[in-house]
Amino acid sequence: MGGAMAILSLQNVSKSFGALKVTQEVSFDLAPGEALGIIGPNGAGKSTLFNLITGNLRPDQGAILLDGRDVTGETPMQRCASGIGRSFQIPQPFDHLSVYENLLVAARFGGRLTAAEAPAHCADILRRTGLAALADRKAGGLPLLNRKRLELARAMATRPRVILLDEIAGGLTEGECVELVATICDIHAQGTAIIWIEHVLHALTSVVSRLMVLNFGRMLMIGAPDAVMAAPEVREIYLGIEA
Amino acid sequence: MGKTFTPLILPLLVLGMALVPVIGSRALVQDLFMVLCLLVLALNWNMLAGFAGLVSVGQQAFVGIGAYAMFASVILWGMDPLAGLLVGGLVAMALAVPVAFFTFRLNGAYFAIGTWVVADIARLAFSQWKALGGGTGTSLPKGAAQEMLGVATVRGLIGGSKAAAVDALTYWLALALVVVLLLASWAFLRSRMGLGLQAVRDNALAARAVGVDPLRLKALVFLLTAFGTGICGGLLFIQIGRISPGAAFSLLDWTAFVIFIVVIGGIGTLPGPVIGVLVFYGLERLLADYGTVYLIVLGLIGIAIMLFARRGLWGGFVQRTGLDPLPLSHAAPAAPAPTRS
Amino acid sequence: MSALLEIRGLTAHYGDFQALFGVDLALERGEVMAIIGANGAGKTTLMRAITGIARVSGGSVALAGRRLDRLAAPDILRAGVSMVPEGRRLFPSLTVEENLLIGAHARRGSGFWTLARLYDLFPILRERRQQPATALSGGQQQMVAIGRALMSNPDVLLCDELSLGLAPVVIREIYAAFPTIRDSGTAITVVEQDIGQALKIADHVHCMMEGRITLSGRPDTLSRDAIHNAYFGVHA
Amino acid sequence: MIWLDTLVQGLMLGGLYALFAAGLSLVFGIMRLVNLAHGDLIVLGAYLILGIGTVTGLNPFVAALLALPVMFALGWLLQGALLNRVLGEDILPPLLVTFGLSVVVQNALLIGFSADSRKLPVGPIDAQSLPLGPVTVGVMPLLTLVSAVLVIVVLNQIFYRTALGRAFRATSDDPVTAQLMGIRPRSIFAMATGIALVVATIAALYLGARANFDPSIGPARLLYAFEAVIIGGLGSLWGTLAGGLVIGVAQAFGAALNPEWQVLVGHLAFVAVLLVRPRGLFPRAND
Repeated sequence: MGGAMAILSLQNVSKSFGALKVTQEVSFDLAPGEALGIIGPNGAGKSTLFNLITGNLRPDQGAILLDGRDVTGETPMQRCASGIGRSFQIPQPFDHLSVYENLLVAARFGGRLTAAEAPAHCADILRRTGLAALADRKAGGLPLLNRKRLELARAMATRPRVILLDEIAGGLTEGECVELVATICDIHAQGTAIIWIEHVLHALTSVVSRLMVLNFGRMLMIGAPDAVMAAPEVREIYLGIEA
Repeated sequence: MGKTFTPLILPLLVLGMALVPVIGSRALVQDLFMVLCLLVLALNWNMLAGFAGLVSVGQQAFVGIGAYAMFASVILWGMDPLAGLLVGGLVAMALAVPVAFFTFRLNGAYFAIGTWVVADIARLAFSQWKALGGGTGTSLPKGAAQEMLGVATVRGLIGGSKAAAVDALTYWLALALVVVLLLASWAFLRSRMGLGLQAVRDNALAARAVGVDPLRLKALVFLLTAFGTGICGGLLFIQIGRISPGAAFSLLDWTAFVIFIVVIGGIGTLPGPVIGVLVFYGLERLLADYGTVYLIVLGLIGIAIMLFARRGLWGGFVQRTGLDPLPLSHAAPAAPAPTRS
Repeated sequence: MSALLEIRGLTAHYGDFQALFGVDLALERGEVMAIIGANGAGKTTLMRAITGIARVSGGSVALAGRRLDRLAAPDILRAGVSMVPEGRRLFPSLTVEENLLIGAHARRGSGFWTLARLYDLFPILRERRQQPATALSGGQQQMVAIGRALMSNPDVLLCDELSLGLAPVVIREIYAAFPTIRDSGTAITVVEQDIGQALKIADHVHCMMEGRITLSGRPDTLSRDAIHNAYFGVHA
Repeated sequence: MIWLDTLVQGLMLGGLYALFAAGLSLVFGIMRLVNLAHGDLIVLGAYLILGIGTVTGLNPFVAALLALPVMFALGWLLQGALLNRVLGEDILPPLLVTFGLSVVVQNALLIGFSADSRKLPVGPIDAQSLPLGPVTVGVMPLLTLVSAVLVIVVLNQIFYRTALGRAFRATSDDPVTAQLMGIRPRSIFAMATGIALVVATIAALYLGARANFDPSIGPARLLYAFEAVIIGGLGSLWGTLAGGLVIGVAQAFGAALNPEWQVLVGHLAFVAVLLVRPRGLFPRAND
């Protein structure tokens, strides 16, 4: 557990809202540069797990380690500065700031870049995420695909070592999805570790090397995507189709 | 177009304003001094409510504290009133620390009530300061303002009586305060902190996720505006010459008017307070003979703005014309030549 | 003869984002219809558009020939369409019984459903009726949400994601109430991610993807592969 | 014995503050609206009672009965025509609109009735007092406290025992889902503000009968009322009563120490309570 190799490590993390156990004794290690996918039915506690990792929620028990350091008591701001970036399931842009400024905030605060370093860093991300042409547009007016790209780009601008993607492909068309997956592959190729919650399975499985299934807040399975998807209990719980 | 226009017209405007004590009447100087001070308060309140989301109705606390600290510096500690100004600003900022500690516990609208209670506590507490006249207040010692640093120089410059020179000096100080505050606000809002503040205003959840600490930024703005408001309070009461708890901690004069000025001009915009103070001054002149009617009109305008033009006059103008001569935005760096195949 | 609930060319937007693209559906009297699809397929938006919570940007919704799509949510409820919203959305300040009673706020005439009949349908709620609604288990809360929606005696009951976060045994218990509801004269539309459950209870099944209906038919005529493809948009 | 007397006087005063605060508490509990004009509306109510009494020659208690429906209608209209338009995520518009309203009402009263202070002529009852165990209490102050308790009891009954109260609570919990029940939030809000002004009228009766009033006294009374609401716990009516009593007792003890300290000690009690219990004495579980 929490071996020296792991960049992020969850140890027996549990969380309840009243009587509802939304996360139950979840443990896993994420290796540097690894891409892990999370699936599970709605209400399985996937987004709660992200909120626990980012510090928006405090676990009732268990520990969260970043590079072997216990960050369980740290605020979202501190964890961001330590290298955890996230995208939100429902895009949360800074509406009245331009696309570029959205990234600039992230680079200056979470990314801890100086006024001199930040512009080039942001420009590079804008180019990689296909947002360069929209750099000076107000973020509030963007259509969905570009909002999703902005979520991704802004998370990247904080210079994370682990990036959490929450249903970033949801609601996109097939073509848009392919474009976004290419960008995520690019981020992965640069050595950033990824944890990705997604319902669009074919997008997910084209990037991740391990898949975790959550159900009722419990980790049902974790392993190679093919093996996990072939497991009968996963087919039953996830699709409701008795195999 | 706007970008070349603005840097040119502003210095001209300031220069014109600076000449008022030389060519204008004393009454006009005193009038405009009050207008400039209200603008200083408005710029501070706008920063607080419009940019940091801290809707305070207790800023009169810092006006009064600044004024009382200035009086104490002069009367009790024998300092020059100008030095007293600085003391006033510093004391206001120092007292803002416990005030923030208390009021930041209250959320949203109840923050407003909390600041109001604090201001009333300050008023009542300063009423107990017998050395400064207690509940009835006191005056600056005869000659304190006229012997103030710089008065002799001003007199040499523009002639006239000592009292006129005091008016001119306080007027210039107020004008300088306005200019400094405008530039400082602009620089602050374009800085890292300002960018973070605007991010928090748009979406606090996302701001935290990219490493911005909303509480820290808000506390910083609260302290800085307490400093600005405290200095302005000191300056106001050098000119007025007499202090009492009722006058120094007046909700109507130092907060209510200021709120209307900012709302009418455009809350959360830099030029908004300037536009607002012009409208306010115009209305005041127009309705000078009908004191209460004037206040009713002001209240109705405030309500109408919130119902029909929430961004105020300046915000509405920017929205309608697309022109923004004082942009706060950061332009993206020029993109390198596209390399996509 | 037109259907009870008839939806034609329905479109809906969130800002610039189009969530529904010309949806056509018809629900007959006494029928149970299921709409299945993955997250983000537009199922919940469809429910919200029908009930007036989300604004409709094009097309029409009609109940027994009467147009609903320009009405406000409280008026659509009065017209006879009631919803069990996603996540139940019980009122935490109200007890179980009060949650049921609030459903009768705009009760239409004297219909079949009364407190007594609801307690017969879900006996556990009678025992728990004085407790705060949030003190109940997820399944019991779902029963309250269904009961609350029935108390207005609607012609059409829309159920959004009933099985969300519930254990299979609880889901079966809840769906066991459906025949009674149907026999009371209320037509039902369920939105489900639980395909197996949907196939079991529905007379008609529609599959949604990316804001469109991609597959329709009776459960016995649809193959598992066809559903799988419609659900994920890939060829397995 | 002097301390017991002070305590009793404080409780009586607290009753008045609880009356000022009850309407605010109701409105905040249902729609999260902070009404900065509430104090001035109470003063308006006092002038209305005075006006009705002067024109008809009726006793203020009867005149207040006639004023109740007028004030209800005013509240209903105010909410429906004005305040409903500014409710929302942004707290600034309702704050500024009610602030503007406060200035308008105050100065309109000033034009209509001048700055002279008035008092409601309640007759001989004003000077009467009752021996109550070891202390003697004025009839009017006692009546104020009893009325405050009654108002809170009645509001609680409405809130927890009637269909309207159920709709109040449901709308407060979740306005969107409430619409799915056929509830129209805007008319619910209008009803709530109407009731709040009915309570304000009762407060106005005691305000005007116990001491002099003039158009400018609204904001200061409002401040005590807000303190009562906040330290009571937002949205809790019994908490508001408790909050009013705490402020009243603190002010009475302050005044007993030094007449200049009355208000100051009340404020300090407010600060002290919040430092110890940031969410007030009786916070709601789900907020």
